[in-house]
Amino acid sequence: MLGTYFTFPELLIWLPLVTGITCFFLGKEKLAKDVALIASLITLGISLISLCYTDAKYVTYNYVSYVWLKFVGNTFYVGLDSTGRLLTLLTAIAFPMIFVATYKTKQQKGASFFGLMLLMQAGLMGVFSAMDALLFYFFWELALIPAYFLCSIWGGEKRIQATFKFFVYTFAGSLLMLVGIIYVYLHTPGRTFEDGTYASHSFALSSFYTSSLSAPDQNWLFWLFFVAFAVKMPVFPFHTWQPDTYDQAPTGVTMVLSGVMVKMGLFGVIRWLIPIFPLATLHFTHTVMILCIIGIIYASCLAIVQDNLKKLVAYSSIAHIGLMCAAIFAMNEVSVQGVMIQMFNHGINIIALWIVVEIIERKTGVKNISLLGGVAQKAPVLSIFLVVIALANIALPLTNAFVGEFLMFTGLYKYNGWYTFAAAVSVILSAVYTLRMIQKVFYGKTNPVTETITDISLNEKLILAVLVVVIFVVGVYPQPFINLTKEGVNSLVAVLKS
Amino acid sequence: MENVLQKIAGWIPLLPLIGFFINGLGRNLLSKKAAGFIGSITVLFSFGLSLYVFFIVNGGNTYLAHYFDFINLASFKIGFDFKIDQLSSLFLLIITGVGFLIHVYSTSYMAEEPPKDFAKYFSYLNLFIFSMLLLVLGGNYVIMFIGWEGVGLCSYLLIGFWFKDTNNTNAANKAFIMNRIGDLGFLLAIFWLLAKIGTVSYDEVFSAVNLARLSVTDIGGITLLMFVGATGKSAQIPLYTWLPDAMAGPTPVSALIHAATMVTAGIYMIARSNILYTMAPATQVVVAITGLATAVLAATIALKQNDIKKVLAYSTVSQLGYMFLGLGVGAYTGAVFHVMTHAFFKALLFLGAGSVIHALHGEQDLRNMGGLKKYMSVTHVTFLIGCIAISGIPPFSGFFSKDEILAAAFAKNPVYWGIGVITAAMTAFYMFRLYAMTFLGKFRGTHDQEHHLHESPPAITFPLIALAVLALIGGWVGIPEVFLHSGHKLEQFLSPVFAQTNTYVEIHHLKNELSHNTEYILMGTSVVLGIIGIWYAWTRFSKYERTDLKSTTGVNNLLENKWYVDEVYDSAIVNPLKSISLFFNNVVEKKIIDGFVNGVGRAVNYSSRQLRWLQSGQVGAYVLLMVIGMLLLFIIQLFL
Amino acid sequence: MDIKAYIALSLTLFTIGIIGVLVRRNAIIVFMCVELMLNAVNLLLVAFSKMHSASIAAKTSLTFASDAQIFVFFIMIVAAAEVSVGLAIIVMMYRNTHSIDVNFLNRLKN
Amino acid sequence: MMFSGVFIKSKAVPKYLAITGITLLFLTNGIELYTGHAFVNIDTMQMLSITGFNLIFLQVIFGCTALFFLLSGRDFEKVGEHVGEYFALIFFVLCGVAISATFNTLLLLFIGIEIISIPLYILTGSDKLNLKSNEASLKYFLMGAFSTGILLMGIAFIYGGNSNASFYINSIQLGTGRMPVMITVGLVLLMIALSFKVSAAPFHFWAPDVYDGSPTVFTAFMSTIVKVAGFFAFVRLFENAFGQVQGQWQTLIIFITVCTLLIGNITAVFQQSVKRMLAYSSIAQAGFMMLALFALNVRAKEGLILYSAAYSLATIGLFAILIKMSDYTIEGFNGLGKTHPVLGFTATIFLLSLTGIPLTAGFQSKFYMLLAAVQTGHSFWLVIVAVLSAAISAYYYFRIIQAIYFKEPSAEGINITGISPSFNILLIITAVLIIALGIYPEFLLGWMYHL
Amino acid sequence: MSVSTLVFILLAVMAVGSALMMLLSKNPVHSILWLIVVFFSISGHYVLLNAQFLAIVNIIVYAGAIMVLFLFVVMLMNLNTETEPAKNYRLHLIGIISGGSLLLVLLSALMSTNIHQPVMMKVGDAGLINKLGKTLFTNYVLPFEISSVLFLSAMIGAVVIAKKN
Repeated sequence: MLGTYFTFPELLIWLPLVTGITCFFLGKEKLAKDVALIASLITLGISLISLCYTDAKYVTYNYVSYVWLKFVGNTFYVGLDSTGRLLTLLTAIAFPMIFVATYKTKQQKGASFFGLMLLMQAGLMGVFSAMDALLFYFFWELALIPAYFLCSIWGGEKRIQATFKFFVYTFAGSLLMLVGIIYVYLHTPGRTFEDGTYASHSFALSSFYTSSLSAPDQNWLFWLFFVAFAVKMPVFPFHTWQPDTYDQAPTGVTMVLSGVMVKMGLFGVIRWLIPIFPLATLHFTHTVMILCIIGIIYASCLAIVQDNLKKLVAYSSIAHIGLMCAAIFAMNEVSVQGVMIQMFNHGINIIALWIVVEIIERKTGVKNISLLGGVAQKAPVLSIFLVVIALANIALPLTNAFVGEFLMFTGLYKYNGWYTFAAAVSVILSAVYTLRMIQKVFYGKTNPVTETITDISLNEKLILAVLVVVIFVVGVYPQPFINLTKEGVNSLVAVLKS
Repeated sequence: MENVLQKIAGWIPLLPLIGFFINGLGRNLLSKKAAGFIGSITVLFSFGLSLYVFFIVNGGNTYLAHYFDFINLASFKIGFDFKIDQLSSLFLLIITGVGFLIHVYSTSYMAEEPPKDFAKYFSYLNLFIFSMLLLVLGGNYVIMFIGWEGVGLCSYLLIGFWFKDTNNTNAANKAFIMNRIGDLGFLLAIFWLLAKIGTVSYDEVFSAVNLARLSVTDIGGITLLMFVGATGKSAQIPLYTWLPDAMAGPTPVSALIHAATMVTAGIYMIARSNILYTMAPATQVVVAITGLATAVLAATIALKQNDIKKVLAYSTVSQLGYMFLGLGVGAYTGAVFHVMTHAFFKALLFLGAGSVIHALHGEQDLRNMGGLKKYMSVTHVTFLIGCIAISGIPPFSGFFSKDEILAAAFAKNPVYWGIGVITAAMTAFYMFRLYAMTFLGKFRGTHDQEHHLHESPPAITFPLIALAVLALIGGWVGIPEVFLHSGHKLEQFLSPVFAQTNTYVEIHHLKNELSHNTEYILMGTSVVLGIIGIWYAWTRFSKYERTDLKSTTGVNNLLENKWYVDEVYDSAIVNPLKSISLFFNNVVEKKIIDGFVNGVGRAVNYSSRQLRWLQSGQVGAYVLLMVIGMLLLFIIQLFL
Repeated sequence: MDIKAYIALSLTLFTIGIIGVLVRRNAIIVFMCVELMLNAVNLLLVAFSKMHSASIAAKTSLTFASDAQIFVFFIMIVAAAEVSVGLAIIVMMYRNTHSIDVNFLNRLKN
Repeated sequence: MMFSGVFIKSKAVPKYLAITGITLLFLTNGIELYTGHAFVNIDTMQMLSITGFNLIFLQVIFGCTALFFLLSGRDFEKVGEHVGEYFALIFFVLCGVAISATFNTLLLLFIGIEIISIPLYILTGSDKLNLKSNEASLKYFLMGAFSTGILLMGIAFIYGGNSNASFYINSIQLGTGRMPVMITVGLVLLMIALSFKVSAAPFHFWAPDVYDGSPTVFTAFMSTIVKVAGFFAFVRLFENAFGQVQGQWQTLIIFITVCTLLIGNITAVFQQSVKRMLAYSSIAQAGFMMLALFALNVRAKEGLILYSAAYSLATIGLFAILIKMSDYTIEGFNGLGKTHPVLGFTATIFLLSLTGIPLTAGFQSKFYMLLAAVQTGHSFWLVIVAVLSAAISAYYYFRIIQAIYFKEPSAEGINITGISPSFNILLIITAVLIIALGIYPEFLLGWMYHL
Repeated sequence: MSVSTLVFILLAVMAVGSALMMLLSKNPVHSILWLIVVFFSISGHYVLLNAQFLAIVNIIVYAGAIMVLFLFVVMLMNLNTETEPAKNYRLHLIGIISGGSLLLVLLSALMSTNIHQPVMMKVGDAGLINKLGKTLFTNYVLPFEISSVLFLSAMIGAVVIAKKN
């Protein structure tokens, strides 16, 4: 049945999509909440099962393609390669976590909230499994639109402007990418569909890889794509939407945005940018890297002086993403491997971090570091979790992030020592701002704001415990994850070798 | 034998980890007694195992235990390995041994804490032991680095143990960040190694093949970066300022982490990679000079401190400087030797100080002490032993190790020796100043303090005695040739570790032997100077009276304010960083980048508002515009 | 007689019409100017038809030539229709505003 | 086929008859499209060309009109009591559309356009007591007549330059190399006149005022169906008559396109009245349709069909909602999502489609246009301008969405009258159509190649 | 310099002149009258081109019907006196300049080329009524029919607009 009627990617996409749409029609919030939770758990189950079928002989389980738009040679072609598998897994993990963590928080029109969330999940799943450029673009936008609505309806007081900026920013970026896609498409070889019809060009990933693009073409197309991805990640000059959005969006959404959505950009670079424009990539590596490194240091510095807890996390996330982007462009086995594993780890860590931040904000009603203090006395468990997560965030050994950053730095060093020196300054800066946060929020004496705060509830404990376990498991024994992504890494590196 | 060793080596760090988990998770359930017991017993067990390992190793067989692949890529492979050899086994003994004593000591010292925090404290302590063991056992630089950062974390947690007080947390942050700076150096060294030879495991790195593949600059760079790491961990210039502040933590912690074990990690690392350093003479010079400078600087500062723990802290820094001097001049054995002895007497001193503080209910200012001799005899005696040991008076342990280093320094460069000896004299002086102000004279504290003065309970005195014994006899494992032929057991024991270096030295004739006479003379001078220092301090401070008139000569201020180093750092690094970050935040981010982004929007709005005026609403105008448009089109088409 | 003369003439008339539309504000006059433009076109068309009939008289029947004149005829039809509607509109406007100044009504702008 | 149109229009009867008429028209046209031969075979002397392309277009037009009648037929009463006449006039327009969609000679082009315009002058001014309406119709009329003059001048020159003296658009002798000056002049004049009809800058000035001034019902009609009809005529003329010398006049098209895109989008940003904003947005969309003219390849033609369908559906739907509302400012939409979920939702779909969000028809049409434009392989920057202006368009479309969902309804609520369940259902149907086209456009385009 | 040329020039001057007068005269009535003169001269041209039918139709339809209609409306609104408010001369200047330059551009483009086709005058039966009639009802029957739609719409429109309510 599996493989003949259904494939993993289809399940991963359709399940959230369908349940998401149904959620809109379930009037009651409670019901929708449970449905969404169950659906996301099933999705998680599926993606976990899919881990067992990575082998080549299960190709029918993992890849499927239907003819869709014949005229333009587009197919509904989805599949799970190693990279996609890892990220779909991340997506699948993220959503149930978020649903459970925000289980207590009530919002009006909850039904549509969960509906949109699931739609977003479907979009993300699609992005990570699309093997067809047009399809990729569809899902790319499908992930964006629900995010826009979620942020603007359930966000903070300045939500509309912030989210709108975010939307227009990303929309413009993706439109440019669309033009780029079209241009590449017109340079692809023709293809005959399963049903015999012939299309003079094709959107399939494979034919994109084999597209005949001259070096000058690649050089400007590169930027059309890169801007779209850079906005999503975000890389240094394109990042200004992020702190405001993270600050204003409802935390559940922020978790998705920072935990999963930013990976869209990195993923895009890995699957769509570098293999399609290898020449341009080599040509612009230094430019991109310098941008990334500026971003790393710049964002870290900003994080040091932030008073708003959420913005602090946002900036730290920018710094981390910058490092990943730089590592991708270092483009040797080690660095890319590091990025793969780090994409997953960063997702886990930042989601955990947001959960803690959300708890703090919910319990105290403030998100300004300067107003908090002494929480550790009132909520020791919470503070322990925060300390662990924060330390994972600054890549302390035996936490997951260490493995990723270690590999990325090593690879980066292979590429260029000086860049590594510059980027590695962030190791110090990250310690500075993280410790500052811990100190200001948890240590010191309690004040009226934090007097009344209570320790966390069971479900929160549960979630955080799970996440912390993941953090340590990956940190102590990362090899399985490395094996999971090895193949993808090798293929990518192979592309650049040739 | 092998797999037994593998199992045992695995259990050594595992036991404290288990202790950590039990104490950490069950801290709400466990009674103080239970927590303390678990904490201590686990360490005791691993001490037993370490002894076992030590004897096996002493039997001459070393072993590399591979547990699992930590990271395994096509281009390189990092195993989770433990290296069991002379060096690591020696450190194992020091760590677990001293560690155990300090655990025992803590059970009584921390007794006032509520059970929750008590258990927390012990869990931290166990975690520290675990990481430290990881550090020394690690079979490659990455595992070492894991332990390396682990101990940093633990010291952070323990310094900030009483986190209600912001000063403590500040000190903790400072410690962690300064360590982090050092760690960065270490990390970069690792990257360098991986990039060049694609391996970090000791055996492979030190194999002749790989050493051949490293150019001079490579080795120089790598060793320097590692040394940066060492300066962070082992509190050398320029990264030493965190250690004195670290005294904010509980005293046993200071004894264990900031005197006996963690701060010697740097020495361990360099001793571990001795061959690299031997092959990088430039770095060696840097190391030696840094060490020496640190020794002098810290000693001078220690002269004027009035906080009992601060004095000890600075003396630690200065002793560490000695060790680095030893490393710098190639006396690796001497350095390790000094690590050992120093672990004994410095731990002793700290614990003694702790006992005093405990007796005085947290009083740390020397000026409010004095005359404790008659109240707490055990502490007094042990403390005295410690002081003599550190001042390098034979036959106490300090003498042998220090002397070995000094001799090697002389062999390398007499100037090193000269400064070293003067420092030694200073050490003797301030240690006995400390001793005198504490135990001699008459009590200067408040009356109810005097009322409660008492000898500490056995849980505290027992470790004191044990350590005192060690401080007394600990040096006898390294009796120099001149006294007793092949009396230097330690050297023989460690020789396999430094074999490569020695052969290298042989080949390149770097070693110039000292004649026995010179050695005698050197020893003599250092001892004499030491005694002079002691005598001067005794005469000056044994009758110390509280005087409120402060001597305000420039030198005095300079020393009392620790050469204003902290202030310099603040104004040179911390504040600039803050201000530039603020600049980024307020100007670059808000004005320039975001300003540009919003500027685009505003531009569209503006042009929209302007374009509207074209729509004047008058037919005539519309037609006119149309005609002009026609005109344009025609011109484009017909004439362009 | 050269075709250029006719082109010049009708273009002149046409432009006069355009200028009239530009400068006059009386709706009726403006409308008349449009009519003038149409007539210029008619004249040109007739001239062209004769031109073609001159050029291809030899080859084929002259029905070609009459195309243009038919066209002119249709133009007149349309013009008539337009006039009826246009005047109706102008009258309506005059009813409401008692003015036929094209710029008098100026509510719709920007 | 045409005559059925003529036939029905002749009796002016109220809504239902009109609807039956339009459905009849729709069906006949559909059947003809399906079977491929007309009911009444009349010799048109090749003055009309009936191809799959034209027929599918007409099918779209009639379909949209039917939907338009169904959605806002009721609102004709609001304008005045001559409901019958209004319908009749709209049928005249449809007749004109049919002609200008199938014309084969310049004469019929001219007549067709006139038949479209003259009733529109009337409809514009049909709200007689409203000065805005008067003004609009006067402006429209004067400028329309003016453009007619230009059109005729163009035709005259084409005729003059055409060495085998005829008005058949496929018989125009363009010569080899550079085309004769008279043809050039004529071509430019034609281009100007048609750009005026489709409200492309810099000949768009009438559009905002007229759309704004005329009764909203008719604005909906002429800003969609009439406009796309104009485009269709435009494309057919320039493809069939001047296709092979495209290179010589592409510069002008690029110029016009860029002006239209920029002016339309940028000016729309600041508008406060939704109605006027939509007027400008229609100009902006025209700019996108101009891309078809720029490319003139298969994709462009498919795109044009798709675009006319997508754009008309969305705009008609939006106007249908707008008509029901009491105040046309954006604030008027505040909280619509809360008070009238169906309206809010469908309006959002329409707006998303206009913005060109994937899985709506709007995206597919824009996508085809871009595809066609890129396929030409030159002046790529034009495409960049297009997408950037599309990004700008998101700016003003989403302002309405924001109003609908993220703003609280004003205290007294939104007074919307005459929302019947059937109306809601129709709106939903429209939205579904849009989504369907967005997911599988080839369902529509397939018909092009049916004949 | 044949006589026809002479006539042509005469008529041309007359047409242009009266057109200008139409444009310049303040009083609407006068300009209407001037326009009629223009039409007459154009009809003269038609005659010269041997298109008698059009000449006649021109007189009848334009000068006869349409202009009278205009005149009637003007009278009805009794605008015969000066009603136009003070004009904006700058706008006029711009208008005239742009219009003139348009003319110049076109002329320069057209005259520069070497189209020297003669226009057949006073001969050819294309313009004769019987020819036209035939063509109209054979080839052009369809447009003819359609034009009826046009008229119908115009009629209905006029009614809709003009009807009082």
